[in-house]
Amino acid sequence: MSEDTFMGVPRSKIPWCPTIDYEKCDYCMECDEFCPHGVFERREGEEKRLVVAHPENCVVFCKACGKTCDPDALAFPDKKETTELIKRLREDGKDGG
Amino acid sequence: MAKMVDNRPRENPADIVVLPCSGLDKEAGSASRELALLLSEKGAYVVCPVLYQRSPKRYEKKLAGVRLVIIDGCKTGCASKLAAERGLKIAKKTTVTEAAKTRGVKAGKKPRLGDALRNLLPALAEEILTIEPPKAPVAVGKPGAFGGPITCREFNVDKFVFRVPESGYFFNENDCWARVEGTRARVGVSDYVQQSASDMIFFEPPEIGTEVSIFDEVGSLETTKTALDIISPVSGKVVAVNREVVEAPELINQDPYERGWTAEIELTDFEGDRELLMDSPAYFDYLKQKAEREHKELYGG
Amino acid sequence: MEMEVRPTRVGVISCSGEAEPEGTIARNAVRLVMEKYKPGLVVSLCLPLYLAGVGGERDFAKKAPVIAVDGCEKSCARLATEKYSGEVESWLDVRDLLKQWGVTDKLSRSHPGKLEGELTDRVAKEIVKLVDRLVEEGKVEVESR
Amino acid sequence: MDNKKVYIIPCSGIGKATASVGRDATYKVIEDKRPETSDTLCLSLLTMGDEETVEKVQGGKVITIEGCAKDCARKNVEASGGSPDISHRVHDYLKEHRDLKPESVLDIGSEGRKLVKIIADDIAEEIDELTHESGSCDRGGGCD
Repeated sequence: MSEDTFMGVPRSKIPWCPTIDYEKCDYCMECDEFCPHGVFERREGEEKRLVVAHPENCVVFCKACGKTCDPDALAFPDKKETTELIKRLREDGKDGG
Repeated sequence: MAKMVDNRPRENPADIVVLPCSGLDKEAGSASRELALLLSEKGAYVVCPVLYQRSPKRYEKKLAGVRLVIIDGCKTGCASKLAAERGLKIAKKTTVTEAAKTRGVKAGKKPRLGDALRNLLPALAEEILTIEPPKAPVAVGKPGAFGGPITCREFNVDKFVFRVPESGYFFNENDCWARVEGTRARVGVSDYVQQSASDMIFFEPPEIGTEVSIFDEVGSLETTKTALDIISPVSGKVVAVNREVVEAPELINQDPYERGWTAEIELTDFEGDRELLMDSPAYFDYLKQKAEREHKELYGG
Repeated sequence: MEMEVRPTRVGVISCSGEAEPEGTIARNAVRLVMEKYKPGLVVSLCLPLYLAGVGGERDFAKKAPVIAVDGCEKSCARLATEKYSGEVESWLDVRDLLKQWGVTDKLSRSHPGKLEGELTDRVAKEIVKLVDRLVEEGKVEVESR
Repeated sequence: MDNKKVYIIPCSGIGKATASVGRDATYKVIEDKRPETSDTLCLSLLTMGDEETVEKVQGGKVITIEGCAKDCARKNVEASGGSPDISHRVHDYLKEHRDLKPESVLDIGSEGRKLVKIIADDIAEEIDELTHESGSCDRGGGCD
């Protein structure tokens, strides 16, 4: 199966996904209910009842779930850095043929 | 404490009306109330959000033709939403949790206002009072400058028909487009976005004057199904927003590529941006694959 | 040589039927098949859109096999399909089915309760049988994941 | 006489929860709020040219409720020679009540039901006005 790409770069090389701050998360699950891409997964009976199980499903540059988070427990990578990284990886891709 | 001399132009506080959040469930709510009171002491007029919700007529006259400052406690944005529901034009918006965060202070969960946050409020009030005075409306280029008729190519996925302009548009992989004329671009969302997100009910435009980099948010949309950010395909300064779409967001559903544009941007580095964008034919191919794949996922096929 | 491309979806179209309880059952049964029993295989067609000629519903129904599900003998869904897209593969009349099943209770169009729910499920399973038959007959190709 | 009734015709789509809201609002009006002065018709029957249904629409007052901006109910009524006196769009109501998003097509949920009530209240009032207008015309007054 061909690997998913974003702007020509393998998606797995782009570290874009939300990070949950468990100090703040109150497990309201709004983000999970909101996200149509199945990024989060609930874990009944575990200490961390919500995890970022499928970071590769997260749409690069999308922060929409963050807006549903009242306790502000979701953080995202820096957009500029991510853009720079993508640019670099694209260049590398070209060089490597 | 030493006071800084501030020579920035000041708005006459009497022209400022403040609509704050009055949240009582966490510290940011108390801070926004306190901030509103500070502004009131400096001459601004404060609208009570609870009373305004209950009887908007009371404030009708007070709100006409003034500069409206919104203070949201947190990102839930109740005060912003209230303003939007009543069709109020916002001159400036401050979100306490965000403003505090950029100053290294974390708003707490308990509603009582703590010293760290309280100490920030005078600076925030000063910042609000130095908003630039209203400018003349921004010229939106020559009429018809973006108005040339376009033709679209289309493809089907089952009963869905998706359209992509034949040429002249640039897209990012977040399905947002830019149509460039000279040094400006209009931006918007693609037909695919409007169909998969469903009927638009709300468009929150970016503030005019905002500097955006490629992939920054440049406004947001709410539909009957979901909410989404418009991810800018270009870098530059927002010089106009589509007021027609603010009034009638369904224009995005009806005509996503022309009348449904959302913002106009004075470009700063289009040559650089362009390297990261697809032209119309490339986006057509990209979208075709994506629509077929996502459709299968959505319907579990 | 050109290969014949077989359709990969079945279109199911229900009458709008808002004035009759059988219409409500027809609509909800189609929705149930699409959401629960045959997700991915069945595409529900929106009759009002189809009739208004908006969107790709008519073209889709020309290419894919269509099952019409009507609330009563007036068979609006079947007739509409025949008018704009061609013959339907199969057709169900909910009122007739209920008669066959001996259902004589008064049903609600607006507040479907337990009985209406059960009947909706039964009608959905009838639609599923028709879908399965289309697959068996090779009129629709089931894609492997 | 039946022609004194106001016919409420929802778009009746099955693809969107907003269409379900429109249909439920219709039922709320014709069954609970104004059973004497209002009724609904099958949009499909109307569009397929069923004589009895077409007559009702051409002779009576009509309110349409749209589930989306494609306005199928109004378009289909107009195609059948009718002309809606009033057209509503569910999403216009959602603009005013953004917290009342319906959940799904088969179950609009408690928020959706609140929205139904708001729409039904409006329509009930409109029906009173529409039936009052025609009533006063019959009496030959107030309708110039």
